[in-house]
Amino acid sequence: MAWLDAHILTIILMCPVVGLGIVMLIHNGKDLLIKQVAAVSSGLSLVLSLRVWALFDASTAELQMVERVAWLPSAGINYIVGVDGLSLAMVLLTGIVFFTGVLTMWELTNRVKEYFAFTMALVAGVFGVFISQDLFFFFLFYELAVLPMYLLIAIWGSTRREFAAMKLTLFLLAGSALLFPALIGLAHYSGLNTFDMTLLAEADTDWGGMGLILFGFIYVGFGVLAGIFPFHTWSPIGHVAAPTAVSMLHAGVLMKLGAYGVLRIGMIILPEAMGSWAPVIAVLALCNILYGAFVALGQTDLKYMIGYSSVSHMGVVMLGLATMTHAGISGAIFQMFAHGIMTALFFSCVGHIYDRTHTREISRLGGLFHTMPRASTLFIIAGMAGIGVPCLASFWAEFLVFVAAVKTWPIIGILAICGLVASALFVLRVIQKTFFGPPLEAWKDLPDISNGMLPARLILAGTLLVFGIIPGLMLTNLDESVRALVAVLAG
Amino acid sequence: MDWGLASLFLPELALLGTALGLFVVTTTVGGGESADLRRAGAMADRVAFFGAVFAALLALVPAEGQLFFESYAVGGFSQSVKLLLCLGLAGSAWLSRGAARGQVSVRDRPEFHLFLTLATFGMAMLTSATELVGFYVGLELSAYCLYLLVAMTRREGDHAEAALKYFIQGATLSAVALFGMSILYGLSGTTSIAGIGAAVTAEPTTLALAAVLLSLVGVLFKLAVFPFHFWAPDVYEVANDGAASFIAAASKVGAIAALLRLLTLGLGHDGLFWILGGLAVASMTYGNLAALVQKDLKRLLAYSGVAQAGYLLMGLMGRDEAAWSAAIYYGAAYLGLLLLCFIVVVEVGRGREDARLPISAVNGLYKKSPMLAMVLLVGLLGLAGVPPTAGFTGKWLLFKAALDGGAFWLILVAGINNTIAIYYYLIVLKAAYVDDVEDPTPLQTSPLGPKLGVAISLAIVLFGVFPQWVMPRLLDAVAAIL
Amino acid sequence: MADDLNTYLIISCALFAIGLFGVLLRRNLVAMLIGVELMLNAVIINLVAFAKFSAPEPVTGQVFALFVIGIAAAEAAVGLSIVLAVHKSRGSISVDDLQELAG
Amino acid sequence: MLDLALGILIVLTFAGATMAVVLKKVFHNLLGFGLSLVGLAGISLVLGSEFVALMQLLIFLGGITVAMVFAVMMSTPREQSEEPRTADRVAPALLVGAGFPAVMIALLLGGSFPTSPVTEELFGVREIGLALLTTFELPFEAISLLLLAAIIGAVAVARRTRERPDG
Amino acid sequence: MTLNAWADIAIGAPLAVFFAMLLGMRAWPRAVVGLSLLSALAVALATWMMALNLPEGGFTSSVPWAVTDDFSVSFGYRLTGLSTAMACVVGTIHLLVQVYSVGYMADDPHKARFFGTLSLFATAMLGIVLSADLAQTFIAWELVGLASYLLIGFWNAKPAAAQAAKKAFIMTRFGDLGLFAGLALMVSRLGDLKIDTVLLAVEANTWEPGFVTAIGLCLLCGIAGKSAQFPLHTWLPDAMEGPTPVSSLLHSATMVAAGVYLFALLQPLFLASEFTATFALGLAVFTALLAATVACVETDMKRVLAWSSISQLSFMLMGLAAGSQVAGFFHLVTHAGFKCLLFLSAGLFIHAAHTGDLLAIGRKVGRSAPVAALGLVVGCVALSGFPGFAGFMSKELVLHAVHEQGMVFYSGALLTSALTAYYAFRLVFLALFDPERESVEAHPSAALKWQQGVVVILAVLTLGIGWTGGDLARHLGASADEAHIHWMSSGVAFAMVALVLGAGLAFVDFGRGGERAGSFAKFPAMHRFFASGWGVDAFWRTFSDVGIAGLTRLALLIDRGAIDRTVDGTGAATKVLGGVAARMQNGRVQLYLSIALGLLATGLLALGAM
Repeated sequence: MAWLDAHILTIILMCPVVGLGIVMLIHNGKDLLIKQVAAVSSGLSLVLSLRVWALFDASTAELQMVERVAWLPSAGINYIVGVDGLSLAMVLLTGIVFFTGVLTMWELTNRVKEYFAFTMALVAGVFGVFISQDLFFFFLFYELAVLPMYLLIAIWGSTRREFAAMKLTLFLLAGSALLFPALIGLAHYSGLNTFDMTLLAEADTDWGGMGLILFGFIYVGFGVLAGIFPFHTWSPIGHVAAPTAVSMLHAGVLMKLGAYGVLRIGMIILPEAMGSWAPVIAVLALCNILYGAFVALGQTDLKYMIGYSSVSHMGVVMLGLATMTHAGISGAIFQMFAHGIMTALFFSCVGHIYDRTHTREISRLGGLFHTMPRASTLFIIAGMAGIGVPCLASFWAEFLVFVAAVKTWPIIGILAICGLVASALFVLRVIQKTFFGPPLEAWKDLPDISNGMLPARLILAGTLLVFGIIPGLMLTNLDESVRALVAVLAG
Repeated sequence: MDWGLASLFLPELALLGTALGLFVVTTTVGGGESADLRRAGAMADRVAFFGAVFAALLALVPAEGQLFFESYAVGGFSQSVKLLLCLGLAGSAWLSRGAARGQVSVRDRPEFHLFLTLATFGMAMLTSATELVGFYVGLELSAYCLYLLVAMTRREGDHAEAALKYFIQGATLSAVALFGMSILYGLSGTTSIAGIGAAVTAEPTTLALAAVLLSLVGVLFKLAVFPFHFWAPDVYEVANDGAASFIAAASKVGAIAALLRLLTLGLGHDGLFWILGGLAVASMTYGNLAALVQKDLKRLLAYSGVAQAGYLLMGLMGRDEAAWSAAIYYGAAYLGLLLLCFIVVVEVGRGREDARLPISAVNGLYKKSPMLAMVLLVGLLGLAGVPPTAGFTGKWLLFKAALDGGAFWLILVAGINNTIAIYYYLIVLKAAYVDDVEDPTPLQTSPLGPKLGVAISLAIVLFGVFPQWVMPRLLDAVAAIL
Repeated sequence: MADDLNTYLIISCALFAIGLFGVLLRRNLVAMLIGVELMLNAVIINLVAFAKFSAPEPVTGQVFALFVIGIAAAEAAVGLSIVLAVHKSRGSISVDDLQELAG
Repeated sequence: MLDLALGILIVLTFAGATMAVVLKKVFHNLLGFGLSLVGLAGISLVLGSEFVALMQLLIFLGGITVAMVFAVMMSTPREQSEEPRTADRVAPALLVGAGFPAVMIALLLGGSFPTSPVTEELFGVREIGLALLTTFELPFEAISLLLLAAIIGAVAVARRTRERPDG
Repeated sequence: MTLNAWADIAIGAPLAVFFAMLLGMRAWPRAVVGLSLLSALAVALATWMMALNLPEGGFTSSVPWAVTDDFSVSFGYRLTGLSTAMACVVGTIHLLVQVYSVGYMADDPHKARFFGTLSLFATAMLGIVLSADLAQTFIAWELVGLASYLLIGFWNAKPAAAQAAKKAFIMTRFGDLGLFAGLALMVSRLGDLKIDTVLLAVEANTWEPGFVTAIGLCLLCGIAGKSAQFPLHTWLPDAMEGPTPVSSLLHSATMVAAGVYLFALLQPLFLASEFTATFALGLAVFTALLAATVACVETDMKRVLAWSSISQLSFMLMGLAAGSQVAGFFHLVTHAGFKCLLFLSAGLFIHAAHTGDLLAIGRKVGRSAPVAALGLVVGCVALSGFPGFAGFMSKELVLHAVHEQGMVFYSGALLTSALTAYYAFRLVFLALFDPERESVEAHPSAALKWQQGVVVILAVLTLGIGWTGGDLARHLGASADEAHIHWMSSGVAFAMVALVLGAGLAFVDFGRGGERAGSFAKFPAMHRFFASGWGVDAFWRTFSDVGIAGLTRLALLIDRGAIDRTVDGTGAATKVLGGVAARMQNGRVQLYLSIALGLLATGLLALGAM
């Protein structure tokens, strides 16, 4: 047991990789066996991420469960894995979304083997990013997480899938084109010639002008994936085209990769540059919130609406990071977790609706509350979380971020609060149009979510409720690490 | 039994032995009946393949020392490059067995393999030659063998045109390179590379640097760097698959070794390296942009090769052991990746008359042969520099070295280029995985083909994730020649 | 004039220029080959001149020149055979007919 | 007296070279090429390397030019003369053909070469032989491989021209 | 049982019922109804126990909920006179409405969902009332908004109900913006939002006046949203689409009173800045007048009562803004009583006549439903401020307080109370004394007894409440005479004149011989203006059509037009560049060589220059 605890992070990383290996070996025809292997590997990774949550000691800010292997010392690369307050929630989020994603796709019949193989690769990439503390492995897993998206969307997607897949992949990799020189630049201009993040952070080197440029590259590079304002147009198209579980993984976890990257690399290693970039980040985040909400209001397709709502909610995350205060950053990380779960729930419900009605046009849907009470209630719970209704996790996140924002930038804070109304507008409009109102003839006798498919969604809704009612669960773990980060930022 | 000096020369001896064997087979072919022609062809295939494998094994034998009155240095660097060359030769020989897709007439098969082996010997020679004349003769030996290989494609039509263009450009640029080398000889009075290097660094006049740049032209031509790359697209597209795979993979590794050997001349001078940086950016951008609109798979691989040469050249801006070892690592990765792509090209193009292979030929590969589709996936993603393949690690190490040479903005250009490159790699991948095909009859591939492909791709992924198995050895191998 | 290195340098560069001009101008492939041969001769002149004037032991220059001659011979052989192959496949040995491969 | 001889040889070489390049008929080009080879051999003699001069005459004039004559004869007579040269061909050829060597001349004349005492006896065939078999032993072997490859290649490439292969 | 335990029961019991319903108890509606009634009883009992044995200095206990360095939120209870009194009101009314709903909802298939959401509302409302931390108040405030959204939209098959629910939620959300902004501004000065710390900071008045006014106005915006004050009041009349028990519980007695309660709770903060106090008073008077005029011309029974609630809520705010906490709060209590009575009896009428229209009710039902008629009469009499009844007692105190604030406000208040009397009696005459009433045999069903019983109890309560002013004042910690009516003062006289005027006019219009068209009909322009709610609703509709839809179109234009086109444009441009590069390979080998050597020559020159 002790060995397991010492290497728990690598084992979590290996779950999807081993799963991938086994799935590759299984013959093409046996769909059920493949799905079971996928379920076991994702379930295991969820259980282990819960174990990491339990083992986590909230009283220290340093990395925990650290594993360090000198990989290629001549080039300054070593395999360092560890988790601290900032990334703990993300590991759990990935575990949950991965497990529920696999369950949601249980009825897949078309090319099952390749589907689960690519999903496993994607999730291995995501797990890798959240636990790795070395720039080389961070970037390696970051790119590994991006590339399977292309095939997942191009093969199993829906509307304009090839175009959407290509646009999405090129956009994200354009972001990584900026990251490549920035990460290498960090190692080079710090004079330490090592990619170990903790060393780079503690060395408090005087970056001078280069620091600003490097931070700019990191912010834009990761920001593209986090959907910051001018670079967000790929995410709605990507979500609409992607199959259900892929959009769950994508919006739920992948977009957090971007924000986490800015947090872990941008803010910790380049605090002064963050200081001068913060106003820009805040203004763009504000655009995200309001602009995303208003565009979502104008959408006619359910998934487009959720896509743009993710853009709006990611704005809240970036605003929280930009405030550089304890409440702000804790709120941002809480929002990353809460939004991930919420979007996953949103997409799984929409996926169910799409599978039954084969349309996502809001105008053609109506009165589903009576034909599919379960799917509607779950969608409404997700919608309410989106609006920031209390006793659901997103409320605390937005509450902390907005309070902190008003404290640091009163004008931006007050404008951001208007986001509350904007998000209420577009969510309620959709709920009223698709679920309330008289039940339509066309959707009279559609089956609701079966008992088999319900647990996946209940886990998501349950997590929203648990973290909504007891925010302390999240905030105590974050406390020390964020305090250390704020001290570094204060310089 | 002390092998003495001969122990240093083992791989080359093995290659010469294979060449001799093949030569004997060519003599027996005299008669006209097709039955023994076919038998001779098969014999030639086997001799060539096993000779190459034997040479590769011998290259593993550690050898350290000087030969031929200090004009031939054998060490870690040369042996690792020879290992790669022999593996490349084995791969290409295996790919062109049964005269891949019947593009080389049965009668010419022994000669075909003879030229492959002699070309490899030429490149092995230039890797170890510490002396300009030996270097140049080795370069020309491999060049001429390649011209002949391209000219031997059986199909009537464009192959002769491609061969001639290849020859004319090669001949002219080698004359220019010779001109540069003669000036170097004039300046330093000796033909040994170390001597010339000392003379050039003693008084780095413009003439000396110009001479170095000129003498590099021959190698840049072989590496297909921007202004000297015009031959590549035509030759890849039209040459028979065996020759094309050799030119694309093994000859590029030989070119890298030659470049590393010659660049030691101008190490100290920023001007020379800024010009090479300029060439690197030009070939990256040109290669990637031109590849965007390609419809033929081999022509696309040619342009991608031009771009990869650009990345490599930029990596060498670092001018230290890290850059040189990263270059070799990247060359090895590139060799493996190209062999993967060409395995797919050969297997998919089996029934086709014309040497060309449009991208649509790969449609629906996921249905016709899942294993080949996976091989293509790893090959293309490796070329695109996507983890966990060695392509990614190689690019990372190369660009890290380039940054130590102060080329931050160049790396940004390379990054953007890499994103442009992803587009056309994904187009081919889309053809293989997404586009449907009318006759989903499974592809009847050769028994060993896909399995060899899977083995190589496994190796590429493992070397990508665990570079430390090979990098330390490369580092101290390179320290010897720097 | 005879014992001044520069004259020989000028000769070799001039010869190189004529050879290069020949390669770039002529449509007939054999004429292009002649151009290449002239460029190689220019290099030989260079080598021999350096052997005489500036090299400590001139033998390396001469040997280098010999090797260049050898390579020029091989080049001519390979070049002519490819020219014949082109003639066989295209029916003409003019460069203008060799423009199919493009794009 | 040596200058006079060199002057004649230079005139001979450049006359031949211009004939080899400018004239339209290939046979005239070959003739010009032969003339320039003779001139060049003379220049090598003036520079003291008799063996190189001999080899030039033997291999270039005897071997290469004769081979080219055969090649020209085998290609159809129609190829004898060429179409008129249009400006768009001459211009780039002239620009690069003259430009590149001009740069070279400028660099060469600008540069300074070391000088070493002229020693007669070092030019003998004995030293060349000794060097060929010691320091340049591997290139010597390799050049033979190159020539072997060229010959076999020529046969392999050209053989197909005579009869249809069956394979 | 300690106070803390009672408070836990008050909040925990209904929450448990809600979760039980949510997690699948829908299959057994009768069980959920039973559980819900039981919890309602427990809550009522708990509130009364808390009120009765409240220690002298009040009782506060809280546990940390979410802690960060800059600001932390705690969950807990702060039992004071005000909060326990309000809790009792909520508890009792909640119990009565639940009992009434058993009958009302007897044959509705989704009964379980109704009772579950009603319990959720109870938890949220008590959350506001008992909270010790303004952050917890804000959280409960939003939950109340959610409950009202779900309850208004209970019959979500009806498009009108769904639209009304959405409108209610969004309009209250606009208000919540202000509330949140106010709280956020306060947090930037204080570490946490505990009510005691806030009140202490206000007393110490360390903040600069501008800041206090800003906070006051922001909080006022929130109160306007929740308690339906001008301009955020148009959602309340539409909220009548919901079931009648909801209208009576939420939209008259408790939920809309939350804003007034918050004003009472933080009264020192509002009064600290002169500008905020007068602004609040002015706003209240204006809204009261507006609502009263609209009520006079409204034809639907429930909408009349809705506009009347708005008007009465303004009266409460007037009292509080004028400085007297007792007056405002006492009016809240009495209003809760008689307005709930009116709504429940309206429910009976509507159930019998199957329509909400006043004239139709008058014709079809009229006096044939005795209990409903009784309830209506008692309620209207109390509403109109007939001396001795509940309405008069509390309104008198309010008028007395407003009197000291200046004639303008006082005259406005008097005019409004006259109009109140007018529409109250108009309601009675139209509903009960309709000449062409066809006698329709009312067939009382078994369930009706539940409803009639509740109406009777409420009627008795309304009669009694009027006299409890004194001990309420003592409970609030103010002196008894604050609630004393100066019978002989000029204020009472003016009030009596207003009452007689209003009632008389109503009798003339709708009484024995009147043409039943109402005197306002004589001025058609004014009638139309009042009927449209002074055009406020039209303003909001244009705001959303032009403003929000316009912004959406602009955002879409930017998104699709500007950003997307540039992105796709760069993609296409690279492909074109690719074409150019590929065409450079045009097949002419001499060109290739010229390019190569030309570039090489330039390289050499560059090397020379370097």
